[in-house]
Amino acid sequence: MKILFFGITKEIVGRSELEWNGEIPENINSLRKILAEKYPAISGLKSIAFAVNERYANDDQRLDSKDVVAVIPPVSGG
Amino acid sequence: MKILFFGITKEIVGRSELEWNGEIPENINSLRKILAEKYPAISGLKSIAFAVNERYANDDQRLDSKDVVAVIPPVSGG
Amino acid sequence: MENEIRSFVALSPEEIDLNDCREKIRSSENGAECHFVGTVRNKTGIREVIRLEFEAYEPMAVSEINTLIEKAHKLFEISSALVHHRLGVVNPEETAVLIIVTSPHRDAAFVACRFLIDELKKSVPIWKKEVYADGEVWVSAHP
Amino acid sequence: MENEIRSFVALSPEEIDLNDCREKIRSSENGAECHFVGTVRNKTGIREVIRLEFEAYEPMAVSEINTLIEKAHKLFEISSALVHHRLGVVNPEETAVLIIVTSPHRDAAFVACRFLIDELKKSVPIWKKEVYADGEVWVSAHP
Repeated sequence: MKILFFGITKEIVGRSELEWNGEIPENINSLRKILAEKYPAISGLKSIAFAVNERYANDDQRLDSKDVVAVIPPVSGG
Repeated sequence: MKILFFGITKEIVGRSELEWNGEIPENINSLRKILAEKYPAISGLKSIAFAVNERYANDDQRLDSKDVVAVIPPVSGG
Repeated sequence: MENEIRSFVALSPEEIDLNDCREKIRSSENGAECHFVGTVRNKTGIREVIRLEFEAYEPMAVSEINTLIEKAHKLFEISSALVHHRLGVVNPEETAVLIIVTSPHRDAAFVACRFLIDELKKSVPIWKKEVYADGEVWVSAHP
Repeated sequence: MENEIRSFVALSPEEIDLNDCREKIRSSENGAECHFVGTVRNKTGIREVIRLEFEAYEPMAVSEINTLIEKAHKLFEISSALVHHRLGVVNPEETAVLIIVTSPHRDAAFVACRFLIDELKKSVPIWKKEVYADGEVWVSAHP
């Protein structure tokens, strides 16, 4: 599983992507908790959304080792 | 008093302006009736508005020999 | 003065260039611009339009447009407005009218731009004749 | 096919030229065009903005924008839509985003253009960092 970081989360994590070598979290919600623990600054953000394979994903979406997951801090285009 | 014609009324009347040499009509409504009589095709239009000295005028606006009156068929700019 | 509006109104037979018009009213303080461009269609219903011919009661049209811009400025938080309308012959695909509104807020820019084109069509003394291969019509003149 | 929409979506570091963009989606069948231009302000509140930096999750941003255009096409009677967003450094007074919608009807053009910019700001994965003389902020990141 690959995880991509953008915007402020890229700065918090210190990299734009990482290869997830550990056990695959059960779903997005599990990943959300793991990331919050590992990078506490993420919890200070207004919100975090996730995309799996370039589509927005709900918290209960299950994860697979082949997935590309994107961590999406509050968008601010325009 | 000078009368200006635009758009389809210019074509109906056959000129873009005329100097009114007769008695000055009491108000816009009187002028409206005189024009309708003289140029029956004007009555076939959807509506006619009038401007006096470049501002829209109501039917009861009184007229003066120094006024410039414009006959305004339905506008269609844009 | 913060509450003044920059505005530009023109009626002219020359083609309208959008980039040139934007330069006339731009400033670095405004984040939002809304434009309306009315272009000449090549058809009305099934009739092929060869050209349009616009006529205006010029001094009154300019003062009516200025009045509309003042109203828009009172109603909405806008910084500048431009209204440029063609006169004379306008060919299909050419711009007949351009409206630009700038504002710090996109809501005001959209609403004011819409207001200006809607009101222009209702009340500004400008007339359009559509010319077809087989005739011509003063638009909206008859019931 | 009459019901197809012509569309053009771009994310790019190059400056956006409005006239060039209009050419990409114009046709002679549409009377109404609405544009939204988001430009970079030189101030946020009282802080002077030196530049913006935009970042996007590019493939997803493009597909989200295309989804929005499809929605707009279902909801409103529009003929074409263009969304062009800058990436990387954008300086004050430059265009950060341009949206163009064409339609036979001005109502649809305005409403769809408004829909596209509103939804883009809500959901498309693009991020903006404001850089000041004395610091920088990822816009909207914190409560």
